[in-house]
Amino acid sequence: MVDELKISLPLYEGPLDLLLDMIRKQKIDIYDIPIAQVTQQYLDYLHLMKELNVDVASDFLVIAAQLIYIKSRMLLPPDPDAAEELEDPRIELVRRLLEYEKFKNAAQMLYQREMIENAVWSNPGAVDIDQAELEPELTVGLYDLLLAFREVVKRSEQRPPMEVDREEFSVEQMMAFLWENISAASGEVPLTRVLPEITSRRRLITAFLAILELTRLRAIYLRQDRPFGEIIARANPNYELSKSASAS
Amino acid sequence: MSYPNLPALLEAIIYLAEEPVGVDAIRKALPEVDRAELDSAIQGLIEKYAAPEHGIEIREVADGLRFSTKPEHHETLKKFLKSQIAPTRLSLAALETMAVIAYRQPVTVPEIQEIRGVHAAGVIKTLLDKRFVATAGRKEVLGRPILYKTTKEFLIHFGLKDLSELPSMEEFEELIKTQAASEETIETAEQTELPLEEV
Amino acid sequence: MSYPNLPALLEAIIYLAEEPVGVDAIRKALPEVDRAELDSAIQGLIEKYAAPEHGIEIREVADGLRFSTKPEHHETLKKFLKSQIAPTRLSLAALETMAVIAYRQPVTVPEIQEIRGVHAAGVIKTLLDKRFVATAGRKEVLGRPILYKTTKEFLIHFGLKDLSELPSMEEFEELIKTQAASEETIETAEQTELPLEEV
Repeated sequence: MVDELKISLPLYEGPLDLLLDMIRKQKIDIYDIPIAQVTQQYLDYLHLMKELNVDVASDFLVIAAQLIYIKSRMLLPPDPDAAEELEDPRIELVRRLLEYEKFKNAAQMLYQREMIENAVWSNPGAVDIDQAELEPELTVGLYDLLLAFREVVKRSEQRPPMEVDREEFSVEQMMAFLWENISAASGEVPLTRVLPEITSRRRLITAFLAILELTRLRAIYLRQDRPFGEIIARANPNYELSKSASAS
Repeated sequence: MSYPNLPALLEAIIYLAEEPVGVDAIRKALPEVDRAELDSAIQGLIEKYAAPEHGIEIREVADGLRFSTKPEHHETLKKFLKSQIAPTRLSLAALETMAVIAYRQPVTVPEIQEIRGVHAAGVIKTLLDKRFVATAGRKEVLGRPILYKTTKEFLIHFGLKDLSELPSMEEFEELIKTQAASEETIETAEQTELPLEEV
Repeated sequence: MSYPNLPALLEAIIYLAEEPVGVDAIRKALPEVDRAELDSAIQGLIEKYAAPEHGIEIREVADGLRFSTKPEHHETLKKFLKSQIAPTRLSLAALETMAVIAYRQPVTVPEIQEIRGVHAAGVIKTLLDKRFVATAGRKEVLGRPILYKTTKEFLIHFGLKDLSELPSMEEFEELIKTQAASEETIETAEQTELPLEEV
């Protein structure tokens, strides 16, 4: 049932907007609202909307219920036992309406400012200094962080699950494999010569991690003579892999 | 190093900056320039461009300075816009929500809904996407709802120098009272008809 | 219609055009302006901006006129532009990595790469340099990779009191869900004009 009540009326931003418009249009004194009359008109309007097949949002029904409640309270004879004067049941609604009206006016003020801003232009193509050296970056806030995380999670969910071949090398095995090959070369050897055939992303990562770990343990030394050049590996002859590898 | 032609340099800086340039940023870039001298040079530039023989002006927006075209040339200039980017215009719902956030910040979605009488958290998303609002921590009440505040982009979009440039809420209260008093104003302003009469 | 202040209008046109504006295009847009008058107004503008008190000038490039900063200010302007890149700015890669660390901390580089699907060891260094992340020991798995967590600077920059103030994905989905309804409102509202009252 809730599903049917979702779209707000096109003309009004909400029940308060509708109510306020009725009151202002009929020049009703907002501090003395003829609640029976206004309630009837409000309900008529909702009824009309239903006939026009416009879904009435639940927000409108909430205010309708409140109007009916106020009306019923006002019909009750004052309780003689109650402490002197009861608060006017309309007061809370009036307060809300007046508060809302202020923001409605503020919204209109923003609208006018927006119109003025839309009539001027700034910075069409001002920058003509070489911007290549200036890294394009974003000024970020928390919302950007959240969006970025959402994007990353979405991406990782969309990626076909990595084919995990359980027969693949573990990092440990890869370390042993590489160590064996590099030290067998006795001297310098291009890294590409000692790497196993990279058949999968996982193997690439495994190899990458294994090389990093071997370097960290000072089991091997790496050298690269120029950017993107061949990486040369050399084994540390004083190193015994089995010792520290088993530590982890 | 000193700048023999400070106004010229300032003009270039303001012209070049992608976002409104704060005076602080200018000061930092030109540390050797006397503060008073800088301020008066900036003031002089603003006044110079305000004169009618200029079609562009320097405006103070979001605590910064920026060049923009003067509104009076709007119609002719429209023809020169290569890519007629539709100007961003917010819906009434978004404007109302924007107003509540601007005046009540930091404010939570439930508080906004209470004032507007409408459940419409989605509008917040629109404002977040347009970068007109940002989160501002959480309110320490039940459910710890997220607080929202306005951003620099809000100031830029609505051409405000800073938040204090917003008219006060009391002014709107006054406005409502005057409107209620003079019925003619209301009637001329009214454009939408309540379809009640047709029932 | 004539243009009482032709130079001002020309100035705005040249400023506004995204690409250099040809004199022909201007002529076409202002057919009622005498050709000689237009040419002399343009010439006058160019000369005016050529004077040393201006830091920007109107240049005649291949196919038209355009404003640009004068070369003599370029060194200072470059310095200024560089100083403008706030330390709080992040590249998209850095932002994503930052997000993964914030939401999954403590987390290792292999884990970050696994979820991002991209290798990004260099990005971690950027974040370390900006003090947004710090190391948090090692994970006791093979290779004992370093764990990363967010710092106090991270909280400050993103306006958080503590990590519990990070908005959750669920809260966010809530905003998106409700947007579908509100977007319809935006479209309808775009067509209806706000009754403008004298504010």
